[in-house]
Amino acid sequence: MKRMKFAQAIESALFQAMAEDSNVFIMGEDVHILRVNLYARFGKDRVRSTPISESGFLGAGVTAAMAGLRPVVEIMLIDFIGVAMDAVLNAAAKNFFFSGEKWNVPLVVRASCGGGYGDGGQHEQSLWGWLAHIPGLSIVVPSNPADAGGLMLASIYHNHPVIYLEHKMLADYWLDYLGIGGRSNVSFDLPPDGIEGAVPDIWQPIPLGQLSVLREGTDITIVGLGMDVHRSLAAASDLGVQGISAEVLDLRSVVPIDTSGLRQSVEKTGKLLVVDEDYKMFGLSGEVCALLAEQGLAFKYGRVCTEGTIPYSRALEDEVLPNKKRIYDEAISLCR
Amino acid sequence: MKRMKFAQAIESALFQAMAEDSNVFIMGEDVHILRVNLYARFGKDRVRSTPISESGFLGAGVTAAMAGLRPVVEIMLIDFIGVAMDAVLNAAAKNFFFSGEKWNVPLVVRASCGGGYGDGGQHEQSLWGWLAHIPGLSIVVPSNPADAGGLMLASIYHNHPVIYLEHKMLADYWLDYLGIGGRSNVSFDLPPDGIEGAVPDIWQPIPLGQLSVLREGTDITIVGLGMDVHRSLAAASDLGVQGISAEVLDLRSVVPIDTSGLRQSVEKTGKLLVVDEDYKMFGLSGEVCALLAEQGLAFKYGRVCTEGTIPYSRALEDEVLPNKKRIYDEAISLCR
Amino acid sequence: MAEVDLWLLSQMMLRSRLFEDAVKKQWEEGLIPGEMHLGTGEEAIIAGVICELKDGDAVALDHRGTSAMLLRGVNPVSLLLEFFGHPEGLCGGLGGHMHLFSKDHLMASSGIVGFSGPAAAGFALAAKYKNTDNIAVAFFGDGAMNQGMMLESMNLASAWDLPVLFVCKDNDLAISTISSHVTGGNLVDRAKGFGIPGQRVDGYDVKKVWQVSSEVIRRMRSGEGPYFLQAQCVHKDGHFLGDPLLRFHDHPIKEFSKVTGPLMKSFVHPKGANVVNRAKSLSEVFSLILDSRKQRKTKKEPLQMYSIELSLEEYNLEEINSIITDEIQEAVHKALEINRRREKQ
Amino acid sequence: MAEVDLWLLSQMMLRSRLFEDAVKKQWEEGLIPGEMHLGTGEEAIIAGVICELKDGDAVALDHRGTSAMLLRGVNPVSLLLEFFGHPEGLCGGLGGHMHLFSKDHLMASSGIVGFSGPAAAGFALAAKYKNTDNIAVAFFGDGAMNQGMMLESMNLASAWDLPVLFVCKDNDLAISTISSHVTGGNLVDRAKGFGIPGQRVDGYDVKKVWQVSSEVIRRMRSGEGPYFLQAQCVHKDGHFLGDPLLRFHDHPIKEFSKVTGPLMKSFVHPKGANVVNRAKSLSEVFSLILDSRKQRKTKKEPLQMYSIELSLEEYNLEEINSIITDEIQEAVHKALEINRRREKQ
Ligand SMILES: Cc1ncc(C[n+]2csc(CCOP(=O)(O)OP(=O)(O)O)c2C)c(N)n1
Ligand SMILES: Cc1ncc(C[n+]2csc(CCOP(=O)(O)OP(=O)(O)O)c2C)c(N)n1
Ligand SMILES: [Mg+2]
Ligand SMILES: [Mg+2]
Repeated sequence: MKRMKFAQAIESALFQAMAEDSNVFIMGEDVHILRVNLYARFGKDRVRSTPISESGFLGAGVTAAMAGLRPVVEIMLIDFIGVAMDAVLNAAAKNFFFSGEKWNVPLVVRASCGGGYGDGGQHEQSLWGWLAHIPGLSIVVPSNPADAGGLMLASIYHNHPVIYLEHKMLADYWLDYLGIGGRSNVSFDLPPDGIEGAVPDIWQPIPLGQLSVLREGTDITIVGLGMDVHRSLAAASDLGVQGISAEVLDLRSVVPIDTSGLRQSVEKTGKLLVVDEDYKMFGLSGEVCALLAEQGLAFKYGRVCTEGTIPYSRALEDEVLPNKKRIYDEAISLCR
Repeated sequence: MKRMKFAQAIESALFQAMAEDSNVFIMGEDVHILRVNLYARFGKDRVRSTPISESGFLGAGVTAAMAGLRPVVEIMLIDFIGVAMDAVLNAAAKNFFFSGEKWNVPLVVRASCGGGYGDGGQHEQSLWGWLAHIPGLSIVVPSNPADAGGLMLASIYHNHPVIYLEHKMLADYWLDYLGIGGRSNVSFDLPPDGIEGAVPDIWQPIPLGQLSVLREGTDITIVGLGMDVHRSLAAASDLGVQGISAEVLDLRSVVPIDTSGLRQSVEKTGKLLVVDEDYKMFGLSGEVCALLAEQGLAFKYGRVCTEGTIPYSRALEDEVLPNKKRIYDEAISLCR
Repeated sequence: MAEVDLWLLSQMMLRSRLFEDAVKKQWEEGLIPGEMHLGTGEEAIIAGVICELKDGDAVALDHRGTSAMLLRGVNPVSLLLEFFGHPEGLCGGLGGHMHLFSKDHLMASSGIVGFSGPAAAGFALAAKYKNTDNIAVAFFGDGAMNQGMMLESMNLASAWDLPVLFVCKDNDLAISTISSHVTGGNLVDRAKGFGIPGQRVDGYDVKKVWQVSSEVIRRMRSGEGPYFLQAQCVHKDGHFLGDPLLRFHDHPIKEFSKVTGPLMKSFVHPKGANVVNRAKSLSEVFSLILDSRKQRKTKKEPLQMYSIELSLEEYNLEEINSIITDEIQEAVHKALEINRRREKQ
Repeated sequence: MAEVDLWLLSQMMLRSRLFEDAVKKQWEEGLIPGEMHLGTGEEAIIAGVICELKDGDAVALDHRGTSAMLLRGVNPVSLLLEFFGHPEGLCGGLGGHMHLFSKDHLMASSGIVGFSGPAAAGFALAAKYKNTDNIAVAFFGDGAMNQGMMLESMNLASAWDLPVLFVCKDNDLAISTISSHVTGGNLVDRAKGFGIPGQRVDGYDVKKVWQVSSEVIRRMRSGEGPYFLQAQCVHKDGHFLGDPLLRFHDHPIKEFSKVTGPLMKSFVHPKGANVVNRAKSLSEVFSLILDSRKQRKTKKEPLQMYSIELSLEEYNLEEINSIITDEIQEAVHKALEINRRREKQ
């Protein structure tokens, strides 16, 4: 066991996969700099920098995957997926089905996501629950280095398209590029276990669709992924002080979603609080409720999500994104 | 009161709005033919045919609206919105907010939606719950001629972006173009009250966000929009034979969503069945459940939605889309 | 340089035409649901290009892919069964005629206009990545030349020297929109603006299409980048079967009477544009309808162009025609047979 | 033809530079969150174009819009307050520096590369619809020329004869990607491929930019369609403040030591590409870093180009400079003052 930073773990898993399988390659804007270590090692055919033509190169990624490669296509920020959405919605997600379930599309779309550093509404979206609506995609959102590496490996070797999102508050280089810019007078409150942690010596794929229990509890189930689990853990420890025992679940993937893991916890606690940095309505937070409700489970339900377009102002942003206080308050009100 | 076909009602409301306000204009592919009557009356500056450049002309529609016009931009099938998604996600939905809530975007995006006629997975999607996830948009889906006209008028005069979806099984010309092609040996089972009905002599806007109760009942609430309400009504009448009194609600708009109308009905019946031709997961069906659950309401919940990518085969398609039998069965199982 | 094999090309065109005519018949019988976009009229383009492909080459298609699928070797029975939505169809009845896929042939379709550009670029990228001399072809229409992803893919192919043959089948029509009215500049220049050499070619003339294709494909196999071909054609069966524009010609009284009432009411309505503008609109619509007929009546018929030349040669043209006719008929019978069995169940 | 007003243009450029320098200072102080893309180095392009605009003209911007906003007349205090995220900022603190909007000036931004094309097309369409002689300007970078919606908007503007001036501020760099390495053909030809006339112009030379702009804008006002301007420039402050490439020059030891460890480990790792390929990759990265410095050290300085000419004239250059300096300083003080008040609360 060694320790790694979050982004370092992703890179290390990519290292391993690219060394193992020559069909794995990376394509995206500025990857000669963003992935400079991989670039130095594997050269420019396997770490291919692109023009700002997301619908072109993501579309090309779909058929490159169908032709036997395993592309990891980078969309710098998931907010930019709008320009390439057709390739996701109508090609990546559907081609396996259209082919009579005969032709795989082993494509990974890697993008950064999330906010909390002041870039505003077009650069800090999460969108995982939105993408999850499209049948045919898997959506992965790790919350710590060990998961980040293991899930990346699993995504690469998955035979169907996976959207892999790395949160910008967890990946040091993103936060440095976009939020800090090398300044020493700008700092953020970051979750120590999210930004760095123990990782295995050799990466093993972590199967998609298995949640992990980050904290056991009996009174209320708090579930989320990415940065939200850290916000939830912080709230849970405050709740503990009040004598409320909160269980915190990390979904790790939005699709496939671990319904039985969720059910197990909510059956115990009888209360479900979904924390979701993606937009509140018509997304993950509602789906989790429905998945359990349609199984006939009765439980109290609440959610803390991103409320509308994300404001640029740091103060407003911190209110609109899920935060410890909102999670705590909502949990208290559910436990009353 | 006169009677009109579904699409005729939309056209008639557009007639009225275009005559009332010279800032209203239409832009989209083939509108000189698709809207030939409006084209003949208002000429080509107000009924403007475009190249197949959805991201270009929908993006242009956003700023044309900001410059004081009221564009009705047509995306032929909502499935094609993928290529123009950035204009929806990052411009139309956000510009009012970004401007400090000072600059309106009175844009209507009109598109056909829905399936049941055999075009397959890239041409029969509904996507309303998907689009609804994006804060800043309204989503309208009428189920009959009177609503179609009144909601179109309201959409045009709304000061923020509205996505207006007309179901292809309700709009005769779409079904003829895409499903029938002038053949006399191809026919469909169409809801008489959906495809034709009484309409007012002069159109009045129908406020967005008000559901309508299509059938009163006490045992179970069935809710949907577009074609789904007709499927639900058919199931409700069969349920009636079994002594189950189903209330059928037509949401009419996905956003704004009439939570209090929903609540009123579910408080009475204690059972909620969402029927949704859009994809099941992470969409409308989950959100309706969550909206009521987060208010502390306890109810039994089920849903009948589109299960995965829509197959081309007519037989498979009819199974995958919501249908009377699946609605009936699910209602029976909820009422047991 | 290789010699043109007019016999082969003519056979290919004929197979395509006869097969699509058979598809049309089944569609008219009501056995095929949804839209059906035939390639009747563009056979010379498809045959002239496809003829030069070899194992490992890839083809990306749009909504009008039947002909290319057939000529590249996809089994006609499995195509027909797919159109019927039968589980034994090419795509198990899941795809349908706008979403035809054959992994064995590296052929992929999309019903979204413009996607064949990025799709071909991806196939070509894979070929290059694997150091093969394979190429990829993108077939698409004039309308697709205004779709952003198509343009992006041209830039990609150019910047990365990808072996993509961009084939624009130019009927100057996108459904009912005359493409040249909504397209700035000309298409060969447009390709050049992305650094892609290209040319116009007479898309009715299979020999010419073949000549250009074989030459540029040969060069691509030895490492050259993309090429752009703009080949004129018509679609004899209109945009899709049952094309409303063409219906006016087939059933003029019925179709015109459906529209003239509302149209005339609009035209004379007191509120609206001025009369000159209205008259302009109306006359445009009517001339569009009238012109649409030209598609059918065109004298340029790719299948006839070399018939005299061929009839002078030693082979028996009629015999070959009848062999192909039989083959297609047999495929139709077989597909119908299999389909009937399911319906009985 | 109008005479160039070098005084006016120089003042505009100076205002822009001084304002952006002030913004930079506040960013360095940590008062401005997120990214900050300055236009230092491209003032001649912005000033030369903006100077010709009149009431009712519209401007569409990308992520680098501060300079255009200021020069078009947006209040510098409200800009600064917006950057601080203050409720009294231009957009109430909701938009931020990549999402600047001013309804009064018909100016709209997007942080999505390429959107200024469709945005300008829509503004121009509205101007045409209303029968005014107004025009719309799209400002964007070389990188945006590969984004589909930009290309689509060029076709739209061309096919519909919209009065759009497409201004490509070409620094041949998109973040850290050399645009000419990923762009096929040349950009003026690309515009021509859409039927849009255009030219390259020296973007350091405000007089030349103004001359072309004033001429083509005049023609557009009298009904001509779009025009394409490719104007070279550098970004003196890099892609954004704190640009990692430039940081290597500012703090070479700190920054290089951060990367060299992992980089060298990768380079010598047994599995991977062959050594020649690896060396190529490494040398490219290093030369990119080295070249990035040129942005700062370039001798071409738009603000200096006409200083001699101006100093010969009757006005007092220094006096005017100090007036502008004072104005900017006052704006900064005021904004800081207002901001401080909020923080106290
Ligand atoms: C992105 C997108 N927009 C619109 C459509 C609807 N549509 C289908 S075919 C077509 C016309 C295509 O014209 P062209 O590319 O010239 O091909 P042709 O049909 O003439 O062969 C259109 C607009 C679509 N399928 N995809
Ligand atoms: C669609 C999209 N892709 C990627 C980005 C990330 N991005 C922001 S600026 C930029 C480079 C833009 O280059 P250019 O257009 O030349 O403008 P410059 O920054 O040089 O002024 C990129 C890739 C984005 N904002 N939008
Ligand atoms: Mg065409
Ligand atoms: Mg640039």
